[in-house]
Formats: sequence, structure tokens, C-alpha cells
Amino acid sequence: MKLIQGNEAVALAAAAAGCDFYAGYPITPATEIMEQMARILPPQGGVFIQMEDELSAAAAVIGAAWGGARAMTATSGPGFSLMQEHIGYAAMTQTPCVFVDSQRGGPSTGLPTLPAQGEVMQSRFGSHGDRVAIVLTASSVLSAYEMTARAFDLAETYRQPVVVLLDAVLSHMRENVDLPEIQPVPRVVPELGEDFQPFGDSPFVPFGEGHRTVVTGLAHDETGLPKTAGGKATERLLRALEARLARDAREITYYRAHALEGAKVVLLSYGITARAAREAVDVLRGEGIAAGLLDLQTIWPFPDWLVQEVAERADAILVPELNLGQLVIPVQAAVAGRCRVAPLGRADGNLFTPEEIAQAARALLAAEETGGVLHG
Amino acid sequence: MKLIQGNEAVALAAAAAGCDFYAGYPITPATEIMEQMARILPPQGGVFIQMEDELSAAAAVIGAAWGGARAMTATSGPGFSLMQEHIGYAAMTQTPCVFVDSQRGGPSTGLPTLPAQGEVMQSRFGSHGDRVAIVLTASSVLSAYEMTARAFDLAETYRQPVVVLLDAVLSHMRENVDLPEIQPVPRVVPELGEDFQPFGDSPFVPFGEGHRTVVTGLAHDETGLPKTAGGKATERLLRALEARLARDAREITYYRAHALEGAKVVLLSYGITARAAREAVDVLRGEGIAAGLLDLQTIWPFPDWLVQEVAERADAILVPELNLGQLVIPVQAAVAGRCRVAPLGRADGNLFTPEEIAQAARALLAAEETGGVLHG
Amino acid sequence: MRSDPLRIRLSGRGGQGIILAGTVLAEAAMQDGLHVVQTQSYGPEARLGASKSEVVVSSRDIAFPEVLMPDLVLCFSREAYQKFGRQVAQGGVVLLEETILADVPDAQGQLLPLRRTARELGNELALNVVGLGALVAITEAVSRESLRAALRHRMKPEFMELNVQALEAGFRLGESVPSRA
Amino acid sequence: MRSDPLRIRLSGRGGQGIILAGTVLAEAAMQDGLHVVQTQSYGPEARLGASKSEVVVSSRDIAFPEVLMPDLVLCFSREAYQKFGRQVAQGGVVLLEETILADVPDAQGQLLPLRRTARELGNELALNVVGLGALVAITEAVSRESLRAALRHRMKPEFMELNVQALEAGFRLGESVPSRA
Amino acid sequence: MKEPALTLTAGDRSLTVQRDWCKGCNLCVQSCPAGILSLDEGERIVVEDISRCIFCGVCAARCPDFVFTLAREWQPQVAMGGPA
Amino acid sequence: MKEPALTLTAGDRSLTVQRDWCKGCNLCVQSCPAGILSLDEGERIVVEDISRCIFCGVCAARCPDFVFTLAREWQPQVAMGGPA
Amino acid sequence: MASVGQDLTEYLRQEMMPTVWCPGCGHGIIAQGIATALQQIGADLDQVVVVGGIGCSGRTPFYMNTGAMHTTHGRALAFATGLKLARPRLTVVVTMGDGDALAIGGNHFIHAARRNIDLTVVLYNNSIYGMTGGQSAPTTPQGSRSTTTPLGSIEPNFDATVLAQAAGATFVARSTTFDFQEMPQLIARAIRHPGFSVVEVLSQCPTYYGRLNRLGEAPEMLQWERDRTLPVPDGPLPEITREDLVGKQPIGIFREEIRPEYTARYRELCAAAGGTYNA
Amino acid sequence: MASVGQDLTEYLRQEMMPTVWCPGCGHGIIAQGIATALQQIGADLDQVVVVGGIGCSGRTPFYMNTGAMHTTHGRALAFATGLKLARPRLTVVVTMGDGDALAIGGNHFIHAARRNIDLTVVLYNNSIYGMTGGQSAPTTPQGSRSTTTPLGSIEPNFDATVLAQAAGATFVARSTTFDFQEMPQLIARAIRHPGFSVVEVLSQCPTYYGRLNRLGEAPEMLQWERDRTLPVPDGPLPEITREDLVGKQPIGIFREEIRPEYTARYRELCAAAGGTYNA
Ligand SMILES: Cc1ncc(C[n+]2csc(CCOP(=O)(O)OP(=O)(O)O)c2C)c(N)n1
Ligand SMILES: Cc1ncc(C[n+]2csc(CCOP(=O)(O)OP(=O)(O)O)c2C)c(N)n1
Ligand code: SF4
Ligand code: SF4
Ligand code: SF4
Ligand code: SF4
Repeated sequence: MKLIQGNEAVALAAAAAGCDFYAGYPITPATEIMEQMARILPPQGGVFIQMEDELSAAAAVIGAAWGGARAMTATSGPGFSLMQEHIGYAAMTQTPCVFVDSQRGGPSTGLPTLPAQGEVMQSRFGSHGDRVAIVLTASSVLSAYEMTARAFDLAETYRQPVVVLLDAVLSHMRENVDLPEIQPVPRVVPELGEDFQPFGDSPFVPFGEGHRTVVTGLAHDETGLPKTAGGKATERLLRALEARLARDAREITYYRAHALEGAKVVLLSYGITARAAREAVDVLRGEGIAAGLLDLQTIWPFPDWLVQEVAERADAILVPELNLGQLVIPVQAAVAGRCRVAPLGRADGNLFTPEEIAQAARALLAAEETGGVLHG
Repeated sequence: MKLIQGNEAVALAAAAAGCDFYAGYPITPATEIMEQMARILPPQGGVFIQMEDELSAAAAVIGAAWGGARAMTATSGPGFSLMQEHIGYAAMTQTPCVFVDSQRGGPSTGLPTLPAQGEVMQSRFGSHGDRVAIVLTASSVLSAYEMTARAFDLAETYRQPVVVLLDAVLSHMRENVDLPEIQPVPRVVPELGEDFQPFGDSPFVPFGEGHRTVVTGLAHDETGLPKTAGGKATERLLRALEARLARDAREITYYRAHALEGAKVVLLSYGITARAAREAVDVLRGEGIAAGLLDLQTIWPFPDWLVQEVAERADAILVPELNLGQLVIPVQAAVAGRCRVAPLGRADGNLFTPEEIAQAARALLAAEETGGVLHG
Repeated sequence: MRSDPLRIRLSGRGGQGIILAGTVLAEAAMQDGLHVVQTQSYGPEARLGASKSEVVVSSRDIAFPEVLMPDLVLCFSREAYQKFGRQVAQGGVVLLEETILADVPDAQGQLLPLRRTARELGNELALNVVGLGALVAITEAVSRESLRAALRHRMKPEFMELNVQALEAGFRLGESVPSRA
Repeated sequence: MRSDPLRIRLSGRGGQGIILAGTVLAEAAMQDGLHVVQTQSYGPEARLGASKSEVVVSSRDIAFPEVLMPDLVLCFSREAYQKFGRQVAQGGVVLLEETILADVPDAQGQLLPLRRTARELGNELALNVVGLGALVAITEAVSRESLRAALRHRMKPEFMELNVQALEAGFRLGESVPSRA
Repeated sequence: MKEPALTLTAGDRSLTVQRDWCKGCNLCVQSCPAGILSLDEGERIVVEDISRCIFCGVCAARCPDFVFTLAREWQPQVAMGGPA
Repeated sequence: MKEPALTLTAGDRSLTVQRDWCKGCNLCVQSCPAGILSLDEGERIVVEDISRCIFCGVCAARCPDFVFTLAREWQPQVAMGGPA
Repeated sequence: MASVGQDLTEYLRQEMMPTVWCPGCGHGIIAQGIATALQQIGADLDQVVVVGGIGCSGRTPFYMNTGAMHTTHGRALAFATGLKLARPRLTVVVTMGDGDALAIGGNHFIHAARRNIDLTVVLYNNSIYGMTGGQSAPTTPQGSRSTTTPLGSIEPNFDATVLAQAAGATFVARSTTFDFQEMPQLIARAIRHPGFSVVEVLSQCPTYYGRLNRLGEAPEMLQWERDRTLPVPDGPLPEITREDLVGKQPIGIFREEIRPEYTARYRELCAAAGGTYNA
Repeated sequence: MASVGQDLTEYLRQEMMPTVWCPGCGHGIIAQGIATALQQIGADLDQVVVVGGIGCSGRTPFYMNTGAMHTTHGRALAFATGLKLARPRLTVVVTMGDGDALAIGGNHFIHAARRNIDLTVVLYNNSIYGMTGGQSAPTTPQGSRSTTTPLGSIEPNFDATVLAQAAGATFVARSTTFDFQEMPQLIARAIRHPGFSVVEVLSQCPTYYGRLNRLGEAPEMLQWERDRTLPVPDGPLPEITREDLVGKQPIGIFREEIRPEYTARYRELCAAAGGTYNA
């Protein structure tokens, strides 16, 4: 049992998951992840480097991955915006690596020390072009630990950049936890025959290990060469990844259900907000209202199937989140009228209190019953 | 009547709308906008500057706006990613300015000379934190001209950065057009009394005109000072803008309807893709199928109300777009089960042909009739 | 017009002035009072790669801007022929620079000595204008008058004389073709 | 525990060691075998701004991590009292550094000579530890043994002696308070 | 929220002290050549004896928090790069 | 898609020419000290008379497109910074 | 004439006081230096804009009773470039931290210098990142501690004045917060200089740099500043001086040179094109 | 021993030929120079990675039969820094255009130089942006034409070698595509240099720079390169030479100096912390 901070949990989990390269640039409220890595890595012979900015931090992470490292960086809103071009590059080049974003109040410099959930859509759509994204959230110190470790696994398995979203409260929050054991996914060194193709389904082979790979952000095919391959190859690779993730949806969709059984009003939430929502559920249940919580830890790929399952059985879904209404959009899209869906957003740097959420849930149910309209 | 290119139309429209400052960085397929401005501005005494990168181009545009200029920049995917932090800053500081993004095949370096519509969601959610976004699209040289001019108007009216989305085909395409007259929105110089508050509903007052404004990306209130104002003030300002745009929704939602009357299958499209969709509608109508087109030119704020009106009367909506499925998400969210919605995406650098779209519409209708399931 | 809409594809290698030729053709169509859209496509190579320029001309508003099956094809180089030259609508016309045959013996279309003609005028760069002239003489895609005017409008003054000569040479070349397509 | 969950808010100015104090308290609660969450909040100022550190202790899993209405309040500075000090749950305990009264004459709570006690030990920086000791002596939020252990775990060795003394002084200070809250 | 400033005078000269901006850093205290500055219990600046003030302005120049203002044109009384 | 390269020999020396990579820039033509290079109709390089080749390697060094390869160890025959 | 200690009330934005800076932070002394410089040159405050980056130093604009622009981390010079070009009559002073100007903002720094645009950079160099809590900066001396170099930094540091000169700045100087008389004068001279000017001011961050490197509190740090610097005569550093410097940083003006300024050149360009710039 | 003209087949990625470069583009000559340098030093091609930015120059990695990384515009050095640190045994050569390295990538350039990390930059300087069609670059000489400076550029240009030295690079040289013998040798020497090395190679872009500035086709441009440069003896430029240079750019090695290299310093840091770097 240990009392540790969210940011510390991320650093410890990364190290346990085999992370041996960290490149970063300081920013509140993510800085302690970096500061921890600066202490953890050198004694292990791992690399820690403070880069000149977030553009280069992300680039160095990708370069290091191609040097064979398990590499990560951590940042917050403004830095996350600057990393978008390179997250897209990592996706395009099938580079396993991990990006942590501790969300603070935005937009712009905003409220550097206060929590938000403003990067839910940016983590999926923030990079130009279009791609497939894997994004996890955490709501407790323990889940920050677990999700960081999972991020390294998913990065390795799907050869993609994986994003973990925290927030200013979680980053700095301390909880007592028993840290679970972590086994890093082993790296399989494949046969490097004449016809080895470094992209597509292939295992990841870094530079210097026998194959003179060509890595490019240009459209390319499984060989990596942009020569003849046009966009069709890129689209094929993207769709294949999308399909693979869809096939594995049940394994990679991490979530926690609380009192979901028989719930008529479902709170669909994630990250730090899910904690208030959990307390709200208990309050509502105490009042005899059949409330339940779906706490999504995997938000991208968005688990339509799971939300649809829930929507089939519920009368209404309320989506509390610390933004102007982001994840509620794919929720509404997935629900497609199966039940009512209402957003509950705030962007003032404060957490929702359990009572605020309970109140909104009551109002939603009331509107439901009277057939009234609730702004949504 | 003139034969001009899409990029040229943007430059001409900007100049006609009073643009007197351009800062940019070259990138295919947007470069000609910059090259045109390099010729147009100096003879008019306006400022043209090539900056060191897109980060600084966006920053210079915002700085120039505060110097009193009507300022713009143009870029494409990779540069648009780099501009995100500053677009958020412009939003937070209520700075009127215009960003043009000519979309090319992505992600990453992708297909620099080929068209895409990969930045539809990024143009709304690409910046960290959350904000309100105004984004226009264009599907012809004439509409590139019109929408650019509108962008300057909206930027001025709402004191916000406005984004115009083009694509590689439109940027380089030539059409013969009669350029309409443009009247730049005049700038009203307000009373600068003791209690003048430079933010919120106030008209925009640049530096050097009597008020020593404090401009910051930190959370602030109507005075601009971050001192006591917390996130509540920021959220209040954001929600006020959101409300104002919602109130003006019917004026600022530019769209074109084609054969929408009585349409059972509606193609909801935008930008270059809407042209193929229009031809597809004619093909389908020719076959006796009641097809129609809603070509959205204002995509953000997303016109839920308009889509809902259409959904009420249609059996199915098909959303062809050159990405993996972006605008279809808010469409599905808005429709909320009122009718079927299906995506039709491609991300290989090619345009949809009219026949491909018609084919998908037929399949959608068939699935509809037999109750079959269409992937979507 | 041969058909409405009329779809024309010009192709060649980067540096051969394909896009400019398309623009001139589009401008001529505009002067003929028609709707016109001109699009272009090229690779990362600034020079030498295969590039194409397409023009759609119609008496009505043009929706889809690209050309799927051209009615008229004019092709200046081997790489362009290999990439773009083999698609043509039924009843369409294909005009090829004659030297393509050396590299692609099974090339299908009317062979024209475009490069040779340009060289005889003293500048091989006039190739594109010769081609335009021939195309218009053979197909009457636009009026000769409009084409002459468009050429004057779009070309740099220093090359004007050369280009006017090249256009007229192109017209003659087109006229000399036995069976007018 | 006085209540389950028990909600504690420590506040003061940046530099007074509020967050460290919260961490030590949380660690002590952990050693008592309880669930604990500690959160913190501070402004842009590295020093001097009002900051707070909150600890929730419970025998069960803790959902909402922040403190809305604290059961126990310990406040070290004027700015902190003005910003955070006036909220307290019914029946809650408020402990204030005595000098706050000079600036805020209507301050409500048990005044304690925390700073004076620390200064007497030779280092005003021990203020936070004195406060912790007093808090625990008065409210029994955590066990003294756990608090001593937590302190040893979290403090830099070079300040250990000072801090142990400060803690014991805090305990005595708390014991000396007439009506134990 | 600015508290009223304290104005201390000696003859035709005066020193204005915005005490509530003071953060107690000691820079002025250690650099005052007359040694008339100190911090109070609450770590706020105190001018002990304005009559001994030589109006050199070093306190103002050294204070990072704009606490002191000399009311009349200041003439440097100390050597360049004077007491720190 | 690489076409087979042309290998031209003179005695124990040989010059390999990958003609399909040639872009007709003229750099080699203008720098060949023996003057045996020219471009054909299709703007592709032609070695007119290999027997006059002095195997100086300048063509290879000047060609931006890797068209020429000298098969044996090359000894510079031209002064440093030779013909351009 | 020195004017330290004069009434700066009208130069300071009273409602923003007290500052967010820590007790004894050198940044307040530099801010005072800027206000004093503005007073010395008799600036029309309605026509002055102070543009800051993000960092403790970047907060300066809030405290100046001028136009104020608090921008994004590292990009202040890019904003300022746009602002100055759009309204060349403005006096634009740019306040940046060492991390702000030289880490994330290094590119804008060298490009603004290259253009020789009439902006004045006051570079607050406290050898560390203050705002985010003491991480190393490109100015952190090799061997120094920060929270990201707990064992001492292994990176050589930039000399901002050397870099500025190499990039093309036409006025380049260094001072310290110890030098309360010269520093405002240098800033005033830099503002008057028609071209890109840089005044690097060595500043103390007692909270992080001082604490992590055991340099004591603010008063001791001022002494430390004095001890590690050496005033040198104006002009390019002669080699001999470099020898004398061993372990010390020179302070003074290293370059002051008139070259065509950017907005002036732009004016000529417009004129050549038949336009009137900023009519 | 010079080895120009030798068989480079195994150094070139045959399946990517012909290159995308225009007829007569100098970039192919530089690429050949890199291949020749790798041959000269007898590099194990499995342990070489050529990292390129975006631009015509950035395409070089595709043509080298080594590991190849074609990154993003301006950031090649940041990718290369991560790569080198993760696997210090690799030989990493970074190819960047002048816009790539000095406009958008200027910051990474000066920071990699500051760290003195063992990377070799080959800077393809064609005075313009080639890939995007002839816009001005920070290297475009004042007065020159580009599509964004139709009336001639009003901006002073960077000297990459001066900037690199000011930032801390320990090997700094310049050559041209005209100098086909020296250029590969300089690159070989730069690769062997244990530290951050920069070889700027002046290159011709006949398609844009040549055409817009009426400098003729490739053969004429090579002459123009010769005429605007002057070989100087190795070492720092003495003042006298600067005088001689008037209007010419010096070519040669301007700095070659051994200072602790970054990965070596990192190895020591790990050792001090009890770890073994890159075991
Ligand atoms: C894009 C971005 N990255 C990082 C940060 C976090 N950040 C704020 S200030 C700062 C550095 C502060 O150091 P410096 O510039 O030296 O100024 P000081 O605070 O020391 O005055 C950093 C890294 C940010 N706000 N934005
Ligand atoms: C972020 C970003 N901005 C802009 C571009 C467009 N772009 C591609 S290459 C290039 C400049 C090329 O010039 P240079 O670096 O000098 O190399 P050259 O092509 O001349 O070899 C630009 C601006 C891009 N790809 N990415
Ligand atoms: S220098 Fe200023 S802040 Fe510091 S103690 Fe003196 S008056 Fe207070
Ligand atoms: S140098 Fe090379 S590309 Fe140029 S003409 Fe000669 S062989 Fe052809
Ligand atoms: S952290 Fe350092 S630089 Fe920032 S205000 Fe405090 S002392 Fe000054
Ligand atoms: S555009 Fe210029 S730099 Fe690019 S390949 Fe062509 S000649 Fe070379």
C-alpha cells in the first residue's frame, strides 16, 4: 500500500511497463510526470531528455521508438495542441508510443492549475487528416497506473500512439493504492526475410536490427515506400487497423459499471467526473431512483456497441463532462434515438459536485415523464 | 466574367473584404493564396509577411489584428495542426481574424496534392480546451469567394477567428465566375468611457486607439483582467457567444438545397463532395428516386435545427465526405433516430464520383425497405 | 460542342505547360459563353512527372468538376500516356505526340508531330500551344477566335509572337489530319 | 474517526507547507488502515497566494475526491482564511493560527499560537507540523503513532529532529486547548 | 483592493509606502544605507525612523514589488552599483 | 521498373549507364572533358564514342541522377574543382 | 540622468498589484526597470504595448499601464511582429523568460533578430523555469540543479547575447537586477534603438534556482549576481576581455549598430509597388 | 583519397529511382556526396539512418540504401535526437533544406547544436523553397526574387554556419555542388566528427531559384556557384579574409573542435546514478 500522486502513478506505471525513454517539456499540471522520470530513468540506464518544446518532445519520442525504445511524453493542453502534428505522424508510421495529456482549464492558457476535460475530441480529431485513435481516461490514482500500463500494451499491440487523458485534479491527487504487477508485452523479433514488409500487420522492427526500413508520413503501403502506393494503400492500412480494433472491441474497451443493472437513468461519464457521478448514483439510488453509471475508460475507439446496449435498456442517458459537450456527441450518435440523451457540461475549472449531477438527472427524468423538453 | 482559381478567389475576396494583413508560411495546396497576397498587398500599402513557420504566422495574424488590421492566413493540414494553439488563443481573446485551410490527403504528410476533407472535426475541436467555432466550407470558386468574404464579416461581427475549409481540388480549380460586390463590415469606434470593457459584447478596439487593453489567454472577464475572474467568467463569455450564434443561427447558416422538396433520401454533404452529390441527385431523380441534397456551407456551429427539419421529412440521410466519417457524427447526433443516417467515407485522395454516391444512396434505400442493416 | 458537357483531358510531363494549356482552353470556352471548370493533378515532382489538366465545358452549370471519361484526349508524353492516355469515352478523340509511339508501340490514337512542329518554330516549349491548336482544329472544342484571345490574355508578352505562330501551326497541323475525328 | 467519511481542509499561503502537511496527514490515515484521498489547489503564485490541501478519510472507497464542506479546518494565513476558512460543516472544528485575528477581527474558530510555537522551536517553517500536531491532538483525525510514522517517511532527514519536536509541541498545544472540540 | 498607502515625510521630502504590496523579501531592509527598514511580525515592511532617511531611493530601486515611491526627483546618493 | 543498364567497355575499364534515370539536364554533357556525351531526341543521355572516354568520372560526379558508374577504382584525372 | 525611485504610479497598473511574483523575485525589479525606461524616454503610454510570453516573466504586461498582450509560451515575438507591422507607430516591448525566449521560442527570437524589426526584447534570465516550478532551461549553467536535472545539468547553455548577434540583432546588451541604475538605462537605449534590440537581464529566482542550488534568499542572490558578472566597455568583446572573464559573464552593450529596419524597408517596398504603407 | 565515380549501387535504394528531383537539381549531387561519404568511411549500412525533413532535400532518405526516416517539415533534428539517444551506436545523418532547417526548423537546429549531440546535418541550401514552388527562404539573399518576394526580398538572410557556431556546433563547414571532390570528403569528416556537425552545401534549384532570378539552367548555375564562393583555409575566419570575401561566401571548414558529446555525457550521468546507459 502506497500513498501516491496521479502523476507519480503514471511515471511508475510507465517504468513498470518497460518505458525506457522520456522526452518532454514542462507544463502544469503534467510536470511531475517528467520530474519523476528524470529521477527514475538514469539509474536504470534509460533516457530522459528535456527538449526545447513540445513539437520536438513528440518528435524525439517517435525517433526513440524507431531506435527501439518504449517511449513516452506527457503534457497538458497547450503542449498537446503542439503535439498534434506528430501524433498524426506516429499514427501514419505505425509507431508505438504513449502520450499523456493532463487536462487543465481551457481554451488557451486558461486555468493552468484547474481541471477540465476539454481534450476528449482533440485526442481523436486534433491531428489533420483522419486516422484511428486509441484514447484512455483515468479517474483515480490506481486507474492512472493501470491505464498508463495498458497504454504501453496497446501501443505495442496495435503499433499506434496511445493517449492517456488525466486532469489537473487527478494529476496532483494522492490516494493510497496497492500497485498491481505489470508485465510489459514482450517484443517479438520476426524473421527478416527478403520479403519482409515493415508495415501493416508486421511486428515492429526498429532501426539497426537488420531491416533498412523506410519510415515516412507520406502515403505508403506495407513496404513503407511511397513510390507507387497512393492514398488507396493508406486508406487500406487505416481501415485494417479500424477493423482490428473493432474486432477486439470487447477486450480493449475498458469501463466500469456501477449499479447499471436495471438503471433507468444512466450517467455516462469518464475520468475525474465519473467519481462525482458515482456518488450521484448512490444519492439517487438512495432516493429510490434507478440510476446507474457507465464509466468509460476507453473513449476512443468509441464503444458504440456498449452505449447502444445500455441505451436499449435505459430511459435516459446523462453525460456529465468538464467541457461544453464533447463525448455527448458520439453518445447521441450511437444512441440514435434509442433513449433520450442529455449533455451536462461545465468549463469553469471546477468539478461537478455529486449533487449537481444528481439534480440534472432528476430534471432529466422529470422532463422525460412530462414529455417536456430539456435543453440538450 | 473571369476565369479564376479557388485560391485566387480567396485572395481576391479577402482583399475586397478589407484584408490588409497577411502572414503565412507556404504549403501545398494553399500556397497560391499567399503568393497572390504577396502581389496584392504591397501596392495597396497592406502588409504581407512570410513568417518562419505556421505557429508564428498565426501569432502574427493575431498580433496584427490587435494592431488594427484585418488579418488572415492560409495553410493546409500540417500547418493547420500547428496553428491550433493560436486559433484557441484568438478565440479566447475575441480576436477577429480569418484562417483558411485547404485540405489535402492525410494524415501526416499524406498526399500533399490530393483533396480530402479530413479537418472537419479538427476545425471545431483541434485546439485544446473547449470553445465555440465558426467554420465555413466552399465547393466552387464562386463560393470560395463568397465564403471568404463572409468569414471576414463573421470574424468582425462575432470577434472570433473564422475558418474557411477548402480542399486541394478546389484550391487549384478554375471556373468562370462573376465576382459579386463585397462591402466590408465597417468598424464602429465606440465611446471609450471610464467604464469601457474591452471584452464580451464590446466592439473590437485595437491597441493605440485610446484604451490600454489587457489581452490574455488566461481566463478573464469582460475587463480582460485575469485577476479575480476565474473560470466562471470564461465560461460565461463562451456561453454568451454560443447563445448569440444560436440566436443568429438562421442568418449565419449558409447552405444550398437541391431538390430537397419531397426528398426521401437526402444527401448531406459539403465542400467539393457536394458537387458529386448534386450530380448524384440528378442521376437518382432521373431514375425516379426522390433524392435531394443539403450542401452545408456553415458546418460549425453545427446546424442541428436544419438537419432535424430535414430528418423529419426524409427516410434516410447519406453523408458522403472525404474522411473516415466526421460530420456524420454530429448529423447522427442531431437526427437522434428521426431517420436512418449512413456515412460514406473515403480517404484515399480521390473524389467520390457521382455514381459512387448514387450507388450508396440506392443501397441505403434498399436496406431501408427490406429492413436490412447497412454498415453505418 | 461535340457533346454537352464536353470533357477534355490534356496530359504530359511536368514542365510541358499542360496546366497552362488547360487554362487557355478553359478561358476560350468562357469567351464562347459557356460554363467551364478546369482542374489539374500532378505529383510531387515539379518537373518530369506525369501531370494532367482537365477541362469540362458545358452550356449549363457544372457539378462534378473532374473528368472520368474524357471525350477528347491530348497527350504529350510517354509517362502521361501510360498513366492517363488509355481512358476515353466512346466516340472520343485521342491525339498523341508522335514520339510516344517509339516508347509505347501499341499506343492508340491520332499521332501528331507536335514536338517537331514546335522545334521547327524554334522553341520546343511551344509544344503545348501547337497541341492546343491541333486539338481545336480537329475537334472544334472552342472557337478559334476565343482561343486566340485567350492565348493573348494568358501568355507572357515576350513569348507572344512565338505562341501565336505555334497556335496557327497547330491549327494547320490539325487541318492536315486526313480524317477529321 | 469523528465522521465517516471525514473531510479535512488545510489552508495557508504558498510556501507554508500546506500540501506537505496534507500529504503527511493522508499517509497517517493510510497507516491507520483507511481509504484516503488528498487533493490540492493553488494559484499561479509559487509563493504567498492562498493554497489549500484537502484530505478525505473513509473506511470505504472514496468517490468524490474534493471537500465541499469540511468537518475539520486548519488555517494558517489571512488570505487563506478569507478565501477558504469560513466554510465548515455543522459541528465541525475550525483551528486558526492566532495572528489571523489581527487582520480579520471577526474570524471564527479556535485560535492557536502555531507560528509562535514554531518560532520558539527555532524555525518558523515548522509551522505546518505544529499545526498538524494540534489538529490531531484536538480531533483525533488519525492516530498519533501513524502521524509520527508518516512524518518520518515524508520529511527530509536534515529537518527530522526539528519536525519531531514540532509535532510533539503541536500535540501539547492541542491538548492544552480548554474545550476539546 | 489596494489599501491606502502610507506617506512618510521629512522636510520637503517624502516616501510613500504601499505596505500591502510588500512580500517581506528583505531586499530593501538589507540595502537601506540608513538601516531604518525592518519587517514586522506579519513580514511586512516597517520604516522605523523616517527622520533618518537620506532619500537615496535604493529601497525603491531594490524592491521588486513597487512598495516605495520617492515623491521628488531623486538624486542618486550612492555609488553606482551601490549596496545590495 | 528499372531498365537494364548499358555497360560500355574500353579495355579493362567500363562505364555503366542507367539511361532511364537520365533527366536530360546537360550537366554531364557540358562537363565531359572528352566531349563524348550528348542528349538524344528524347532528352536522354548518349555516350557517343566510349573509345575516347578517359574514365575521369566527372560525368558520374556531376550527374545528379546516379546515371553513371565507373566499374574500377577511379583515379581523378582532372584538377580539383575541375570542369563544371 | 538616473531616475530610479521616481514616482512610477502612472506607469503601473495599480489594480493588478500585488504581483504574482514570489518574495524577492528579480522579475519585479526588471518590470520596474521597464517602467523607469518608459518614463525616461517620455513614452506616450497609449502608444506602448508590452507583449509577454508565458512564464513568471511573461506576466509583466499585466503590471504595465500600457497596452498589454500576454500571449502564448514562446511566441511573444511572433505576435509582436504582427502587431508592429500592422501599426508601426507603436512602441513594442517584449518581455520573455529565458525558457520562453530561448527554449520554445528560440526560433522566433532568431528570426525577429534576422529581420531587424524594431522591437525591444527584455529577456528575463533567471537560469531556470520559474512558473512551472524549477525545471532546467537552455540557460541553466552546466552542472546546475533543477527539478529535471536532479544530478546537475549535462547540457551546455546558450549565451543569448551571442545568439542574438549571430542572428542579426542590432542592439545587444546584458545587465542584471543588481545593476538597478544601468539596467533601466540600457532598456531605454534599447527602446530608442531603431531596430531589433535585446537586453538580457540576469534575474534571481530564489524560490527555485536559489533553493535548488543553495544560493540563499534574494539578498544573497543579488550578491551572487554581482560576483558572477563583469562590466565591460561597450562594443564587441575583444579577445583579451574574454580571457579576463573566466567564469564571469560580461555586462554592458555588446553591439549597437544601425542597419535598415524592417518596417522601414517594408515602407520602401510598398512605395516601389506604388502603395503607401500605413497611411 | 577521392573516390568520386565509384560504384555506389549498394548505397542507393535502386527501387526508388529515378528521383523526384528536377533535371539538373543539385540535390542529387549532394545525395551522391552522402553516399560517397558513407562509402569512404566504410559505414555498416544496417547501422546508418538518414533522417530527412520535408522538402525536395528531405526526400534524400528514400534514395539511400540505409535506414530512412522522412519526418515532418523542420523537425528532422528532433526526431534524430530521440533516435540517436535511444540507439547511440547508429550513425545518423540528417538532410534538411534551408527552409526546413532554418525557417520552421531553426529552433531544433540551434538546440541540437547546443547539445553537441553526435548527428551530422547536411544542409541543402538552394536559397529558396523548392518543394512548394519557389517561395523565399531565410537564406534567400536580400533583393532576390521568389514567388513571395516578387519585387525582391527585403529580408537579410541567415548565414547557417555563423548561426551553427553561435549555437554550439563543434564541426561547421560549407561546400557547394560544384565542388564534387571536397564536398563528400567534408561530409565524411563531419560524420566521423564526434559531436554535432553541420555541412552546408550550396545547391542549385534551376526550376525556381534559377528561373526566377534568371541564372540559367543547371550548368550555368554551377558556374554561378563557383563564382560566388571562395575557398578559405580551415579554422575561424580571420578578419582579413572577410575583407577579401566581399560578395563571396567562404567555403571550407570553419570550426572543428572536440567538446564532450551529448550521448557520452549522458552515459556519464547514468553511471553517476548507478545505471548503465544503452547496455
Ligand atoms: C506550449 C506550452 N508549453 C509549456 C507551457 C508551460 N510553461 C509555462 S511558463 C514555462 C516556462 C517558464 O520559464 P521561463 O520562460 O524561463 O520564465 P520564468 O517563469 O522563469 O520567468 C512553461 C514551460 C505552456 N504554458 N505552454
Ligand atoms: C508544417 C508544414 N508546413 C509547410 C509545409 C510545406 N512545405 C513542404 S517543403 C517546404 C519548404 C521546402 O523548402 P526547403 O526546406 O528549402 O527545401 P527544398 O525543397 O528547397 O529542398 C514547405 C514549406 C509542410 N509540409 N509542413
Ligand atoms: S523590498 Fe519590497 S517586498 Fe521586499 S521587504 Fe522591502 S518593501 Fe517588502
Ligand atoms: S547529368 Fe545525368 S541526368 Fe543530367 S543529362 Fe547527364 S546523365 Fe542525364
Ligand atoms: S518562481 Fe522564481 S521566477 Fe517565478 S515569481 Fe517565483 S522567484 Fe520569480
Ligand atoms: S524544385 Fe528545385 S530543389 Fe526541388 S527538385 Fe526541382 S530543382 Fe531541385
